[in-house]
Amino acid sequence: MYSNLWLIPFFPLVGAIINGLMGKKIRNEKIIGGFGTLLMFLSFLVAVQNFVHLLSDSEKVHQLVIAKWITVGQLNINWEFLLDPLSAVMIMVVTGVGTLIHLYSIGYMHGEVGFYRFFSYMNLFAFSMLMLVLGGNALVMFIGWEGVGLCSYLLIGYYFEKKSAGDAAKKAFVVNRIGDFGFLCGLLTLFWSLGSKGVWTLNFVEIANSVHLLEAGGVIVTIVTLCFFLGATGKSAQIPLFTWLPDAMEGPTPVSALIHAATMVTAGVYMIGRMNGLFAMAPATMMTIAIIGALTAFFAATIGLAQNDIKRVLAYSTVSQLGYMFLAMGVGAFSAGVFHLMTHAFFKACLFLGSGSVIHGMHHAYHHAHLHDDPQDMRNMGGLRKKMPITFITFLVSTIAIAGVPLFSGFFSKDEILWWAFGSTRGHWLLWVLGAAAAGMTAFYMFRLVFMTFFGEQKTHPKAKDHIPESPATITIPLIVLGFLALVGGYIGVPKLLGGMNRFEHFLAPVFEHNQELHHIAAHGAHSTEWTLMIVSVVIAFIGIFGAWFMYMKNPELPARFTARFAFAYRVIFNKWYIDELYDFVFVNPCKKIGTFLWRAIDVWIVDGVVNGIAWLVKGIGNGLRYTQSGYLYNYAVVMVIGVIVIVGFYVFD
Amino acid sequence: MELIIFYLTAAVAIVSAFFVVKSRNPVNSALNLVTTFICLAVLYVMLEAPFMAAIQIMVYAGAIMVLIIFVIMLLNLGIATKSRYTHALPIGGILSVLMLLVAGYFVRHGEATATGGEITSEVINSIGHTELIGRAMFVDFLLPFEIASILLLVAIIGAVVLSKRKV
Amino acid sequence: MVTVNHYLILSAILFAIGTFGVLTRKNAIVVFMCIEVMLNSVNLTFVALSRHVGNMDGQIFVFFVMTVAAAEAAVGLALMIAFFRNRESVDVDDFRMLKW
Amino acid sequence: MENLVQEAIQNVNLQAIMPSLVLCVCAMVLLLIGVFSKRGSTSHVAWLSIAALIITGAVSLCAWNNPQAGFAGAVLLDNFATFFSMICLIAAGLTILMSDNYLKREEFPVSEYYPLILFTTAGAMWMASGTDLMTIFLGLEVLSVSLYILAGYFRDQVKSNEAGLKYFFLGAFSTGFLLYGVALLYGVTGTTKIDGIAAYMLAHPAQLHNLMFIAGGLLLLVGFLFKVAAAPFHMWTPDVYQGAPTPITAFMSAGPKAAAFAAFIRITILGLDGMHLELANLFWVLAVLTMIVGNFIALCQKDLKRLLAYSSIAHAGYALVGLVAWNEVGLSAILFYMMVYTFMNMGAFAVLVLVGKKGEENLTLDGIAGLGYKKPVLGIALCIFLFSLMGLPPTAGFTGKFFIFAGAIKAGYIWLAVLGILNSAVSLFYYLRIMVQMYFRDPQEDFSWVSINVPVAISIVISVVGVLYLGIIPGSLMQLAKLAGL
Amino acid sequence: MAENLLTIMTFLPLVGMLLLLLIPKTNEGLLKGFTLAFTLVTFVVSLPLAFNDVFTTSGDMHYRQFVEWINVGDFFQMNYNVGVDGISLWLVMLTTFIMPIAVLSTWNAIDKNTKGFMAMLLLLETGMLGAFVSLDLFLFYIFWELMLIPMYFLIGIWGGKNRIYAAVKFFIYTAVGSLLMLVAIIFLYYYAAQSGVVLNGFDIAEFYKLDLPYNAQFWLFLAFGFSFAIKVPMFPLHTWLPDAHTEAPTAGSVILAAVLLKMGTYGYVRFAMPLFPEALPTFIPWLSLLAVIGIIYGSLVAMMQEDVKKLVAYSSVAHLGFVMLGVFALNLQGLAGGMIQMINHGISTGALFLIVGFIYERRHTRLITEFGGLAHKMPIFATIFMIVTFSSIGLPGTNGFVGEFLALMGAFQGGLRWYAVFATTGVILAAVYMLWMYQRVMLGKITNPANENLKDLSAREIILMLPLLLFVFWIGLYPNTFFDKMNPAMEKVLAQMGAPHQVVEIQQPMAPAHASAHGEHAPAEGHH
Repeated sequence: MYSNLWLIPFFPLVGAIINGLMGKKIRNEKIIGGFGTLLMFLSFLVAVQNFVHLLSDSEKVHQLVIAKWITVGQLNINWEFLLDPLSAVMIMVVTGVGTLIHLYSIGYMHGEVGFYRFFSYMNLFAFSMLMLVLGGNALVMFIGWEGVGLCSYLLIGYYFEKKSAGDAAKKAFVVNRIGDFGFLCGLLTLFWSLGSKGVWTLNFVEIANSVHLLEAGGVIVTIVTLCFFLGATGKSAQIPLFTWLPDAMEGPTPVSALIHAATMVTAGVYMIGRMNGLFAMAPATMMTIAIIGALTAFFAATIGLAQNDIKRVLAYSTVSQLGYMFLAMGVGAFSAGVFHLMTHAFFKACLFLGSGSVIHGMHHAYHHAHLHDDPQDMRNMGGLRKKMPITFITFLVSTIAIAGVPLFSGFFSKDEILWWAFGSTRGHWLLWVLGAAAAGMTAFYMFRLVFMTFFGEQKTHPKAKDHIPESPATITIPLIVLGFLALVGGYIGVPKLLGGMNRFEHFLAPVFEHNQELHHIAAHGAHSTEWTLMIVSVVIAFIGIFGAWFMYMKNPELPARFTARFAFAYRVIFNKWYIDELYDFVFVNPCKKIGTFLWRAIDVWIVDGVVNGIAWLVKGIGNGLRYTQSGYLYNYAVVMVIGVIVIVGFYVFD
Repeated sequence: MELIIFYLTAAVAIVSAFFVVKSRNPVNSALNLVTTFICLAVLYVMLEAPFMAAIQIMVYAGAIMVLIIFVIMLLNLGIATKSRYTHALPIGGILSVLMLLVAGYFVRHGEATATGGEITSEVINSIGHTELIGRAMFVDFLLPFEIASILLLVAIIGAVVLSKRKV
Repeated sequence: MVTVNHYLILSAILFAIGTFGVLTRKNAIVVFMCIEVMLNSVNLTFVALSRHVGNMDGQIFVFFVMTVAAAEAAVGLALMIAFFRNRESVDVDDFRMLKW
Repeated sequence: MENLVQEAIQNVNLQAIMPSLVLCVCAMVLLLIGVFSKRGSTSHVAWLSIAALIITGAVSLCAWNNPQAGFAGAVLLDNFATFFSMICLIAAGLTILMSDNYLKREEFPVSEYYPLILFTTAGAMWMASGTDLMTIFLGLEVLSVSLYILAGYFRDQVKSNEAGLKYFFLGAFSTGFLLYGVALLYGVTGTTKIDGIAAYMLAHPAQLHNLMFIAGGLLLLVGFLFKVAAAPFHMWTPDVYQGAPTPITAFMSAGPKAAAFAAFIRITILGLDGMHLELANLFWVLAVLTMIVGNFIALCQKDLKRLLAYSSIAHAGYALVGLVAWNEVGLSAILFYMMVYTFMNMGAFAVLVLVGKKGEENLTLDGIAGLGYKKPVLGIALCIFLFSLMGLPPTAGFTGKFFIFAGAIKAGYIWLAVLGILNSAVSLFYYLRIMVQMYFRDPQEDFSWVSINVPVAISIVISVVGVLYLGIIPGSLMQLAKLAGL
Repeated sequence: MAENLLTIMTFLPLVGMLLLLLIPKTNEGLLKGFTLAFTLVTFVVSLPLAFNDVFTTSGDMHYRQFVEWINVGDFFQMNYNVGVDGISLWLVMLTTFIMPIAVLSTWNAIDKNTKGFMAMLLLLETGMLGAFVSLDLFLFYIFWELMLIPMYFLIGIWGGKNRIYAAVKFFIYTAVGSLLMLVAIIFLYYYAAQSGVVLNGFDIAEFYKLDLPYNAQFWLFLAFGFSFAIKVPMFPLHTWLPDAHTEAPTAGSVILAAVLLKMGTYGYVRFAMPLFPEALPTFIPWLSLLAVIGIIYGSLVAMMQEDVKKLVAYSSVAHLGFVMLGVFALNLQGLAGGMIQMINHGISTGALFLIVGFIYERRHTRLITEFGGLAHKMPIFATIFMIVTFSSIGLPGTNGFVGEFLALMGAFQGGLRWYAVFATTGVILAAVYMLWMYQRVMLGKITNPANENLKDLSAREIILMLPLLLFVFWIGLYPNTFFDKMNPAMEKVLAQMGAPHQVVEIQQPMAPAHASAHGEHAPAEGHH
């Protein structure tokens, strides 16, 4: 009955192939875009059908084997899918948000040279992402895992004539590869370690059923989980591998929305959720995850404070939000993490698309005025709320959501995470502090963004300022839908405290239940604490908002003074803590140097040197011997006589 | 008595042989060589091999030496004007001395063990050296003898082909 | 009493002298003569040993050595003449077109 | 007196010398023909001598598997002798084939040339079949003297004179040592017959330590080491090979060398078996030395004839390896290798004969640049020969080397095999250089003077066929070599 | 089974070469067409092998043909003894498959002496096929050396500027190794003969049965291993490869990469390791170390190359490092990974060399700096190049991944865990150098005016790339086609190597907690 599961990834794949091969011939944007979107929508329908079915179904875990893939000895890997609440949620998000963004792209990418290329890639991405979330075993997941990496490479490098785009794409892929390296190591170690216990498998269900064979908290488990986590950090842009995500904004905005906000970057979180059984057994790893998450959330937020590029701000906020999710995972709040994943998908997608619409408008204006200012620089915006009202409204809603203002989706998820960070057996008040601080800063920079973009007087170049239109329907409709979701999306997971029954958590329970007892809230029913924390976080959020208002609305000259005052700190965060420079210095350049050295010194100089040296030596000896052949008769005779004397003498005198 | 003769002849042979090497004028060398040959002939006689002695004189002192001197004259090689020795003089000396040592050593410490063949002085005196030679030559060593003839034929051809003025 | 070793030593000496000549003299003809000396020393050995052993083989060998000597003399001298015609010399130093 | 004649007559066994007899008779007849035919025309003599060789070949094959002894143990015509005789005959045949036009080109068409080659071959056959040192010695002398003449045959070319003279002097010199050795052996054993010597040593094992015996044996071998051009008695080889007329060089490198090896093997294996260990070690050293000298010096040669001269030294080294093994595999290997070497080396020289101008100043590495393009067929042929000389499959050179090293390894001389192998690796360098010149460089000249004439073509074809046949299906000849082993 | 199928297949190209010699030099079209036809026919002749299911069930040698060849009684004897099993099968197929492509690729590339070139290609094919099918060490050696000659001429005559050096270097390197192997072969033979085993010529099957003392195995493995290591090539014996590859004409590079290098790895699998199992424990750590060094070293050096072809050449070093690592893992996964990776490398790197050839034919340079922004002018080319690049990087779904993954998996299970970890970094580096190269060649703006009017791929060029791309995905998505036929043979050879017995039956999962979790196991054979 779930046997049509394979259709979900299949549709986008078809779209990718057909658009990829035919697109150039078709050339008609309506058809291409429409086709791509349609296929996404189809797979969304299938997803919905399966999802609904799952809701009513008592049995929550379903596998579907399509075909054998690799069969070698103990290794037997199938093309198989796994549908359970977790993947169900994911496919909903991916297909749903995906469809919207495809729709959006039709308008946004209008008139681009490689329009068909774009949609082909987008479909391909959807396919990979769905393989990732539906994959029934680690290897199928890995296909998706690398597939999305590939697609992000392709899409970031979409404007490949721009060097920066090419670099960003390469960086994204390579950094992801570093993560994949971890993933692969983890995978292999897991396979071997389980195998040595008699279970040769990579199937998630079987893994979940047999993790108990491994020693809880043992070295193996820790190593395996750490490796996987390294993979996660790569994919989900956590410390230390987060540097690629901001650069990834080189790609078209829909890409940023879909890949670098809603779906792909959350793959890490999903993967940890998928293997929660394993992770649950490795406290050390859990702690690491939590700490990394919290730190990422915090640092990314600080960087976000100082960026002027509208998309970069969002990028860092994404990193920061992902930090939250990992924090959640780390403290065992798996469902909370996934919950935030979902809500974040909504509001962050909306934010990106909104920014996209803004950029679209700005670009249009500049184009109209034949100017070449940067359409993404917030310092050139301002007062756009009148020009593009829909964009403004939806954008505002999402901002409020992300800022964690009560009754908006972001509030529920984020608050639950913070509460777990504080109260869980694995939690710690420090984690909460970091998280809360990040939340405050988020509120600050998000509203800074809003104020700088939509409020105040318009700082756009006079020639262009009057030509900024509201975006077309294809763009606004998705905005509205997502804005709406950002508003209400939280209500499926209202915590008990607020009289909700947290349906979301119950829904996901089958996936997490048998690890949940490992992590439960220590202070059971300590409602007072929970209340206080909630209030405090809300207050912090409002402080952030107020700060933003105070600095960017009340007296706009303040930021300049501020930066002048704390010039150093500002420079540091403005330059993202010089992380890129650091990596270049520590890894990239040395690698190049070593490479050159190995080539010039070892290969050419030593190895070839030895080889040619031998040849040269032989020739030298030959040349030396050659001159014994002097041509003088008597020399020859002499040599002969010497020979005779030596030979005869040797045997006669011994 | 016998010993004295031996030593005398030996001395002369060695000295003349040495002068073959030493003397400046090829002709002198040739004449010294003749002397050596004659000394050897004497020794053959002492070894009860008169026939050998005879052909030693004829073939060597006669034929070969005449040929050599003839050639010397033909090419009228005078007294060597510049050094008559090659650069190998010192090493040549050393080597020949070494060789002498080696040879001397194995002659002293080895011994010619095969003895007691049927050809004793008596036999020789009774039958006569020449006949003995003849027997051996034509009964046991017929083939080598024939080959020798071929060899001489070849030599003749060679001499003709190589030195006849007009072919 | 003259033993076979006397003869052997003598021939060894002659052999050495001959070799010395071959190694040291420039004039090709002299060199050839020195080779003759060597051959003669060998002949002496043969005859002496033949008497010592007591069969005729050694002396027969001497015959053939003489034949060979004669043949070589003819050929060798012919070669020298041919060379002399081209180079007006029979110094072994001049046999030096071919080297290395 | 009467009984002596009887005795003499019953010693005679003409079958034992029939091949050489036929050959000599033919040679003399040809001599007369040459004398009475007008000067400058030699082709008919050439073809007749080919015929003579074929007849001789047929005759000597009659002796296969029916050994003929005779002349009071002076000669034994067994398979061993026959095999080597065949090698010499083939060598002589190929030589004559490549000679005719050559003589004309070098403007010295004198027909005595061919009888001399025949006599040389006869001498070689006596060396191969002789069981008495006297026979072997005289055979050797016939061979050498004729070769002195042939080497210096172009009396108007100084190069040729010099080659002849050098060969003559050093040859005579080494003869001195050889004779001295014979004399000493005679002194110790009282005989010059190989089996006699062996028998005596078997009867008096103590004499194995008799210095005179040891010295005699070694001096005797020196004579042969000289002939096979083993270091340090190789010095004459390059000069003589370079100076002598090219066909003669080819001939010397194959036929006489084979004959020398024949006598060498007979004497060492049969006569001096008592000194087995000492000699094996000696040959071990000499083999390595020879290979090194040959290959290493060949690396820096420009003149092709000289280069091939050094390579032939190296190959003598490989053959010696077979002798070191001192087992039947090794010995048969030498037989096989000599046959193989005859084909590949003669072939290579045949190509050179074609490519050379008068005086052969152009036979240098640079001289044949681009030959492969201008004369593709010759190029391919030369390549085949070179690959064979390198010892690469599927050519005879490979099977030959394999056979040789098989012998050595079977006898446990693994390091010798390794050294040999490394040496042939070195040899790759200079053989490849020739090919580099032929194919990888652009032609400097058009090689218009190269006219492929029938006899040489035949010799090349025969060589190619031989090389490939013995390379791909060597079994039959290997069998024969096995049977021909002592 | 067709008794002499292999013989026909092996010598068909040789026949072709001989016939080729009859065709006049001037008629280039005919020459090319003729060669192409012969290679294609050879491919067709070899097809029955691929479709024969006997390989799925038995790991023995099939299509055996045995003819007594050289018999010198107690001296030695060799036989013409050929056959294929699951291991050599795919290498044979790869060879026959790649040859027509190689021929097609040279259509316009060869300017001088086409006849010779084609002849050499055909001769080469015979050599390669023979080496893969021969079961007699001596026969193998003959073919092994036979490959040397044509490749030497291919590089030396039709190569680039520095061709002579490269050709001679290639020749000497390989010859030295193989000569030592020759000594080892002979020694092995007589050693066996003396130990009283009844040998059947140099039949490896008989040699497998030997139980040599450790010492002998040690030295023999050293000799064999050395010569194969040169061919693979393993660090530090690899330096001939970049030169040879860079100088060789496209077809030469393709064949060199696709097949000749496999000779080395194949040699390990078929000869060195099964013949001398007791020596393995001693050598494997060191060889694996070299393999890993090769992976990292090759990648790092490749990263810094300015010449595209050199870069690809060095990437080969890295790829073959994976192969060797997998093989040395001594278990089924590892070996399977190694084997499939051989084929992958043949396909991907072969394709890469073709690609380099394409741009070289157009611009007559291979310097990366000369290019840039080609994607604008040559979109099809860009796409194909992209796919091949990712298959070479080992992206899941392409062939490269299957190979690397299995090799690493094998190494992880074997004693080579730590080697494997380091080897895995190669996955990262591969991405770095390949993508960097791709970016510098294809992406960005067109800076060099010479690239302004480049033509996109011609039909011929596309056609000859398509089969390769097909296999890139086939192996990536359904490698079982190949594993099914490989497995039995691999088990056999592993047993011979003395590897612990391999669990072959598929592991049933543990008793499921979710009873009906497997209810849906019904394999819905969908679109695959």
